Amino acid sequence: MTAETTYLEAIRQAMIEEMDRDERVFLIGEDVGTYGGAFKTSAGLIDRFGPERVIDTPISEIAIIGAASGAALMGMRPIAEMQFIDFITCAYDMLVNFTATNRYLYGRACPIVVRGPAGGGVHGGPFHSLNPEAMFLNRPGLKIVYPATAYDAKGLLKAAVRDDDPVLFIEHKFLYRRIREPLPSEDYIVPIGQAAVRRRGTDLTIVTWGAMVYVAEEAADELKNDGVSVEIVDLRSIIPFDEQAILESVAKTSRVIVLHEAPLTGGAGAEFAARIAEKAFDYLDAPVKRIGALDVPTPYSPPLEAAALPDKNKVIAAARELLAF
Amino acid sequence: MTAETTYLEAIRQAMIEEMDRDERVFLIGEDVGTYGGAFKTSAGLIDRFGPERVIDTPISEIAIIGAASGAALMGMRPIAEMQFIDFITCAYDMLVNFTATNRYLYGRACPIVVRGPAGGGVHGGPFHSLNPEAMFLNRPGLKIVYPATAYDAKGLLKAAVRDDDPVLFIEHKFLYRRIREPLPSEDYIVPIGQAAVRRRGTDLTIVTWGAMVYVAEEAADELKNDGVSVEIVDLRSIIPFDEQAILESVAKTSRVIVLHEAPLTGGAGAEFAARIAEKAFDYLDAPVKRIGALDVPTPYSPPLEAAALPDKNKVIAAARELLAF
Amino acid sequence: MNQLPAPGTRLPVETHGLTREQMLEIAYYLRLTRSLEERVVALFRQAKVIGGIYRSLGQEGESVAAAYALDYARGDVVQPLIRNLGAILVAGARPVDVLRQYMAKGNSPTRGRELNIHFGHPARDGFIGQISMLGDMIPVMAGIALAGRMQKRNLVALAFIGDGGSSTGAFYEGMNFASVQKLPMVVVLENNGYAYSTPSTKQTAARTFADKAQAFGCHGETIDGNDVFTVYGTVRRAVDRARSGGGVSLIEVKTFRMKGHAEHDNQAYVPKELIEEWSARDPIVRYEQALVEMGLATAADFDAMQQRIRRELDAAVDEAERSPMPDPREAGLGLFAGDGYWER
Amino acid sequence: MNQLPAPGTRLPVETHGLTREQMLEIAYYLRLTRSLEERVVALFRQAKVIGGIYRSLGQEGESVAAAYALDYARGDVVQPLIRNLGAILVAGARPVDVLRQYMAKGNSPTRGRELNIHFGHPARDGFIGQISMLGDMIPVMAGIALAGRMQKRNLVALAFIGDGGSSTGAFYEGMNFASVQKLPMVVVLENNGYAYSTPSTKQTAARTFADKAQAFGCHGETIDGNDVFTVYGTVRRAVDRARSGGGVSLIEVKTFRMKGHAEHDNQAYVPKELIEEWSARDPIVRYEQALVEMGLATAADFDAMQQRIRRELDAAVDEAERSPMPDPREAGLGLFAGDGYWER
Ligand SMILES: Cc1ncc(C[n+]2csc(CCOP(=O)(O)OP(=O)(O)O)c2C)c(N)n1
Ligand SMILES: Cc1ncc(C[n+]2csc(CCOP(=O)(O)OP(=O)(O)O)c2C)c(N)n1
Ligand SMILES: [Mg+2]
Ligand SMILES: [Mg+2]
Repeated sequence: MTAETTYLEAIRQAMIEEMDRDERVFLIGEDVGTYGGAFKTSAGLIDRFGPERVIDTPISEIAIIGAASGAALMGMRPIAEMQFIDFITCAYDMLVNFTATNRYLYGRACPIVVRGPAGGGVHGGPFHSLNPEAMFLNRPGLKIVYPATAYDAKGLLKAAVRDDDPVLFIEHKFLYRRIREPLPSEDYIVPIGQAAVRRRGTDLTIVTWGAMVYVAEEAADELKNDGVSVEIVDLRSIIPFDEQAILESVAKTSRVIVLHEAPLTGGAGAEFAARIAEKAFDYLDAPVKRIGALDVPTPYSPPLEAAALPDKNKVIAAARELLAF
Repeated sequence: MTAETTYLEAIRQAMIEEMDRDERVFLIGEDVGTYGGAFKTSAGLIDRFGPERVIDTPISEIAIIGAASGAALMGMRPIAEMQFIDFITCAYDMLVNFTATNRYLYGRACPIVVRGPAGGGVHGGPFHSLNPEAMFLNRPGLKIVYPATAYDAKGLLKAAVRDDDPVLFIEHKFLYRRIREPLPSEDYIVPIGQAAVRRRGTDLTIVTWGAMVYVAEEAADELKNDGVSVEIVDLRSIIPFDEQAILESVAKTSRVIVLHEAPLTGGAGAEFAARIAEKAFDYLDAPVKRIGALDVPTPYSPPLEAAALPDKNKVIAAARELLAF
Repeated sequence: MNQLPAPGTRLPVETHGLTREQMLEIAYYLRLTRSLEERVVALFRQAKVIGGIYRSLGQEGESVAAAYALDYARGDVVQPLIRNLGAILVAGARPVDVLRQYMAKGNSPTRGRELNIHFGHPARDGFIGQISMLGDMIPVMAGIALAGRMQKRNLVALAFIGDGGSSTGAFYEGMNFASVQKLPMVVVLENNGYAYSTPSTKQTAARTFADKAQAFGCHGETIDGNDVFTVYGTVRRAVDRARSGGGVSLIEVKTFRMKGHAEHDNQAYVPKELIEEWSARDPIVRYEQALVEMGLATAADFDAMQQRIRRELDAAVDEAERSPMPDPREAGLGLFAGDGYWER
Repeated sequence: MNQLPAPGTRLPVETHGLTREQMLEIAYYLRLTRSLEERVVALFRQAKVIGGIYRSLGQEGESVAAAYALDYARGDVVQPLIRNLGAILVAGARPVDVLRQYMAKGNSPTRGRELNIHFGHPARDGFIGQISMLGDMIPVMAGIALAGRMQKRNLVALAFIGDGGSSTGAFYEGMNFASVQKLPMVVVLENNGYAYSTPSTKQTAARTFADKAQAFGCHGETIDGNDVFTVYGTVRRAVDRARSGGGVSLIEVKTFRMKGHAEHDNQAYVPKELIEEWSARDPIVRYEQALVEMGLATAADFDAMQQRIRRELDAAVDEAERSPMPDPREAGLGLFAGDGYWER
């Protein structure tokens, strides 16, 4: 095991190790080179790998995603950074129409990783707090992962780089320097598509991912005091997602909350809730409850942001409602 | 009542009447002027209103949506056409980040209508068959309507033009010249946010919209022969949607299929299914069943496209499954 | 590219028809901008500002001078970037509102929903703040100019864009559309040497940023952005041209970002010599010197001006600090018309 | 802008080092392109083509000549638009595959999933078809050029873009990035007068489309797109420049779309005179005349060539018609690696 490693450092290590392992891997984005990235996620990479493999670009998200995709078709393994994941909206067309369709339409592999900081809770305001997963859910061809721990951040990023299809790797900026854990010193990956049960329980399942795993944990701790045993399923992968892990948990607990940080309506939670409601119909003792942010752009001022985003209390309230059902 | 009017002509009339009524209304897009639009939806408008109010643009979707939005802030009422709705992806950033956030963030009204041909079934291939509604569901601030009839097309477009917020008006190109009906000769609108019950029934509800209304009708006709009474709820508005109409129907039938043309996973149907499963839990005698396209870009070749999109038989099979539950 | 004057060079001053009163007003806005920013920094250090701060130090000249070339009474509209605090002050923004924005207060113009100088209504305020996605405001400003023309208001839209922001597709589409339509629009491209850590040379291989005008068939020129008179005169000519149907102008102002991208950035990547070189070209110092040399103002006048600004800002800070934070129960309101939130 | 020759003008022919064999090969591809397209039209009229058809009539010259300037053995890659059938034939696409694509057959290169000439793999085929979103291929081609450089393959990427497509943000970002990176890339901008119904004058106010090069700091020039030799020579020089580290070129070829946007469009919006004027400049007629005048070929040679093409296309049409439609049970396969669909 290595020393305590932050979520951010885990991402940095994954990039370094993958670039060491495979010379087809390179990093491209705004300020990723000389500056080492707006969050210093790629600090030191340009010194190690040179400006040919750590490419500072103009402010041109379409060009970043397009060029990464073109290079991937030629056999490279690009990692494209969005300075904030919000800016992937500027290259939305390229990513959903070009990158994501290469295999299905043309039989071409286009293995790029798009990564960048997402999520709220840091008063970044409406354009630096996005949880982007749902925007891509209905446009097939892109894998989507959203790690909640340093271990998963490293393992999923390595898996994403090695994956033969394009992967959107979503990093929660709130977690960057707030969580840390010792990581294995040997090479490992976390397979895309596998959930992790963070906590075993019998009364209620919370299906969640990203920073909301910690909100679920807080809620579970408090519910434990009431004698409620909560199971937390951290999806980790949004596409493909681990339907089996979800259904197994629900079969056991019969009550489920789907929790995410993005706005409620049209969030990825709708997909999971709909699946559970259909496939676990016979197991459910209460309706599937969804918790998401208010249906608004993430407001900037702390009291508004706090009110807009899900928190422990909303989860506890929903849990009590379900348990009383 | 006027003569039999096609869905396409209904849209054209709505634009003409709104431009007659309100000089703040104008049309902007590619080939909408001299040519009258790729589908001739705006035929004759430039002669009637001049090139100042029917603006042919360069191939620049970002500029079209951006300029329309800027004009709207100044009190105008722009209608922005996408030659195919697929190309709204090119202006995704502008629409979700700028246009849609004006009111919530800044208290500014930005009343634009974005409209264009959507949907499959015409062998248009992966980039001319999109059903875009789900892409916008998790980015608050945009209203979304998707008419299934000529009456609704005209009435909803007029409502959209008069609405004080931005509206994405989705037209199904398969319906353009295939359906027609006499329309009222007097001015009317169809209020945004209200569903229409297309067929009353007691055994099963199909919640759907757009061209899928006709697939639902076909299935319902056939199921009738088996003595099954199907209720069809045409949502018409996706955001805001008529939750009450859905729940009322489900309360009556206790069995529900949510049917849409877009791919299943992450489709707008997930939202409706999740709501029903939560709010109508006690009424449901069977799981909420969703039907959507296969999770792939719409393939071009007729046998593949037919296999990918929902059809009558898939609906009938799902209905039988639910009824046997 | 126009040659920049060597530091210390004396140029004959062309005052572009500005009256003494106007010149002093410009001086006031220059100092107001710098002083207000210093207040924001102070509040930031006291942890009273939420989020980052993005300095315009060394760029106040072009911000103020360009915005001063508009006629707000006629309906002209200016669109600032994050560093164009000076521009919105000229357009009429109140320091207290700027401070409330930075402090995320409930009675800030965006009621705590958006950051810093991202606020304003083009038709009501004469300015409109950007959204964060760089480049997006160029098409929007084209639309504002278009509406002005349709409404026969004969207004001019003035947009700022950075050397970095000019690499976006949105910038290009907006400029191209505006030029085809010959819209009354002026775009000031602030070449301040860097976009975050990225030097202009990595932003584009174009000879100058003004050369981008060739792609649009609009007017283009490069000027010294730290010379207030030159900026005012050049933008004013462009505004007049725009107003009289002459179409779009792209004006590259050469200036320098004297601080890091944001407060946390020590700009280690910027060569020391560059900073020293540009320090000697401070636009406010230069401008005030020119006024003194022309006999239009004395050091005492500027002192008095600074006193006035200090008093104004004391009051503004006080008012901003006393302003309430937003009510969390309102977080879900005002997305669409009809709930009355914005009418309250 | 370069002056186009008046119809009928005799110019001294510069053959840019092409051998007689090569010149005849070009002649072959020109006729093959036109003839194959005529077959597609015939099949379309028999309702055997699914979807629209987009003619390159009158533009075959630039398509073929530009693509002929590449070295496919070295790994060069060409990216056609919908009207650059000639380019992919030069790169090695087989007529039967083109026909299968148009007929949506199950054994077409995209197995019926995508339309017309939207196919090809850059590393395997030397060409890559576009997606429909105009402009998007420019950044993609920049990435292909970038990969080539990283892999030390010394290849050149040749992209086509339309006068209409050049108004997209994607075009701009890709060109700018490629120019900053000095990538080995050549872009042929086909100014064929119209984008659908929109004349080039409404597309941009730039003096010429080649002027857009100034925004990128890359090489730019405007040439007669209906003169095969000029196109070949100019693109060849650009390719050589790109290969030897000279960076990006933007070459505007002036040509004309002799048919409507697609088969259903009678292009009523195009002045008759324009069509007549350009008819007299048919690139194939001009090229063949030049060969005859230089004594490199006779009418009989072209007749024989046409016979050969007819036989080849008879066989190709036959094979395409006999090809099966896709199996609907496979519609859900091959989205991600791992299900073996594309390995079958
Ligand atoms: C489309 C987009 N991509 C990336 C960013 C992140 N970002 C914010 S400011 C900035 C640098 C801007 O540089 P420039 O335009 O030169 O303005 P300056 O900061 O120098 O005033 C970047 C990359 C953004 N805001 N928008
Ligand atoms: C981004 C985008 N917007 C709109 C369209 C619809 N469209 C298809 S072809 C075309 C005209 C293209 O004109 P040009 O680029 O000049 O090529 P040409 O047809 O003249 O060869 C348009 C508007 C598109 N394909 N992509
Ligand atoms: Mg800058
Ligand atoms: Mg064209």
